[in-house]
Amino acid sequence: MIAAETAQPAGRPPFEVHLENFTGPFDLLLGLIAKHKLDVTEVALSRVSDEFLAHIRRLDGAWDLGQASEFLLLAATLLDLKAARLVPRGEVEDEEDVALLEARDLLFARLLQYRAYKEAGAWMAGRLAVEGRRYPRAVALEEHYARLLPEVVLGIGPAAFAAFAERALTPRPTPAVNVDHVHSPRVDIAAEQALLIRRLQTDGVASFTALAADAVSVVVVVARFLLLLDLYREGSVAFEQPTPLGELTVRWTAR
Amino acid sequence: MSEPDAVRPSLRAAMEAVLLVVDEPVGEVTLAQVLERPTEEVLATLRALSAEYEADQRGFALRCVGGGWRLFTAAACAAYVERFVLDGQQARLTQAALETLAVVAYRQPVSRGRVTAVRGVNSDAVMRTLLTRGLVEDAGTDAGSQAVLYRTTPYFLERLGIADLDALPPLGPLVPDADELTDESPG
Amino acid sequence: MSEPDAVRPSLRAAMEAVLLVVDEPVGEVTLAQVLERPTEEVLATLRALSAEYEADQRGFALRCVGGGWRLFTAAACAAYVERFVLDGQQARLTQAALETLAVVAYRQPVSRGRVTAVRGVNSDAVMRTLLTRGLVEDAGTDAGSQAVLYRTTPYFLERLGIADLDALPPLGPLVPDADELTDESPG
Repeated sequence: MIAAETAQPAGRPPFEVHLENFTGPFDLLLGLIAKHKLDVTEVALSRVSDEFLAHIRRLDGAWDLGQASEFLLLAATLLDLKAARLVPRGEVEDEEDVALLEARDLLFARLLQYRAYKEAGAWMAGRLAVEGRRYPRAVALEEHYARLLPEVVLGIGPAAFAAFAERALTPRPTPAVNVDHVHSPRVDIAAEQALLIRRLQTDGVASFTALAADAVSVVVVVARFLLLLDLYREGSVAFEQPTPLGELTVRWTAR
Repeated sequence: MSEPDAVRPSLRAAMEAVLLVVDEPVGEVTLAQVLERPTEEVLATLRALSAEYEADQRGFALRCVGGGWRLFTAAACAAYVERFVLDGQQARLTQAALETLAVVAYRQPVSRGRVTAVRGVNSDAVMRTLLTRGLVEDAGTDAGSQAVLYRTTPYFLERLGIADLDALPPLGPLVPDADELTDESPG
Repeated sequence: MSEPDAVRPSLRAAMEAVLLVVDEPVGEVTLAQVLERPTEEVLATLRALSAEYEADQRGFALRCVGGGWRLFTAAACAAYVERFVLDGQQARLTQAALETLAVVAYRQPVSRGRVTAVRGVNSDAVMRTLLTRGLVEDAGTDAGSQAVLYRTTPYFLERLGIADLDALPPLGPLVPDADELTDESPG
């Protein structure tokens, strides 16, 4: 049995398969392989997916896209590993086999690496628990010494000072299973479009790299690219790309 | 004490630990409550400890002042403490102090409790340091909660190199409005 | 300060006095300067003092953490101390946060992309938590990719109770060369 404890939207039962402390696909795999002593090739993916589909049916249409995509991510990672494992060791027939072998090695190497860090994290948790019981002396200076103190040196400018405030005042995220990898942040399309048009009108021509340079996330890069396609369809811009995968130059062609 | 499961500290040890973290004199009655021992026993142990430190010529002394007990540096060591204080290391603020100062600067007037809530760690000692350094001052009490409020001083502006509070850089979009925060304030 | 040379304190006493006023770990070199003694002698005395406190089961402990020496309360006395420093209990770190912290600790300076590659899951929100908690800090940008790099803070060492990064236990022998694996990270 596998289970992803997904962050649960209000009033909707989560999809239950069971691995405590799920934080990512590597974790799931480790749990399966190490804890249940399962060979990946024996993981009954079909059973897991059946359970998931049954779960969705129970919800009668009210299912959550986030949950579904998280499941897909897990299943895909599992499938990846399973496929790699099924390639027999030894005789390598063609390039595809080689690629699969490499994929297998890489996946296992990554798993081993991940496990090492996970163990290091567990060690840290132990230290933090013990050390959390010791409190450092942090007491204001005795009055007569305090008077001797030299002038305060802040050592930072207003900007760095503001960063301290920002760090302290930003609400701490409540601990939750991380589902950032499935929930894309929203992008303000109108603002992105206005920004692209303004830049292209000003500069006339720009590389896509330059246009995407200040994008805060991959999603914004994608959004800008799609917006450029849209502008192309409207005949507002022209593209130049001399070589495949080479630099894409965008030219403003509207008035 | 020697039982494996009973790692219960001695009264003396528990007392030393508490005295290490308090920076305002603490009365023997309070100590007795916290340590769950009779006041007379606590008082006797305090006196014994104080005498022991002195006899052993330790660098610290336990003294009863202003109605309470507190650890002080030994007078004989004053020259070294002064040198350390003047060393320049102390001119800089700790990260905790800078963070606390930043919260006061952007949320003033603000109570210690609120700063502690924002930072997630007790900020009393740090706030006292900021007061001693003249970066923060008393700004009256909150009408509702009667909590003491703090604000930054003109000296703070001078040290940061800005003319007035309006010159503080705006905070990013992730930071909730001050109003939003103070509305839900416990007081 | 009263009688000349009569009451010259011992190195041990002078050290104790200075340690009583530090509010951040202080290095033995700084102490040696302030106390005007050779660093080796200071270090030896620090160690002796630390051992003495422990042997005497004192309520305080002298420890070398986060690049310097500092007085702490003894772990056994935590229950009593906590009644005074009620920080609003330190929230435990999630498994995700611990994993991320481990990757940063062993691979610093490291970009978020690399951490994500190692963990197989996006680590942005977790990294923000670690930044907010002061366990991790900005370490500039990678010359090539322009990705922001992160490293652990001295506070991290202090919280873990270790002197420096060399005190981290070795990673499992099976860990493949990190660079080989993470170079293909999306950045």
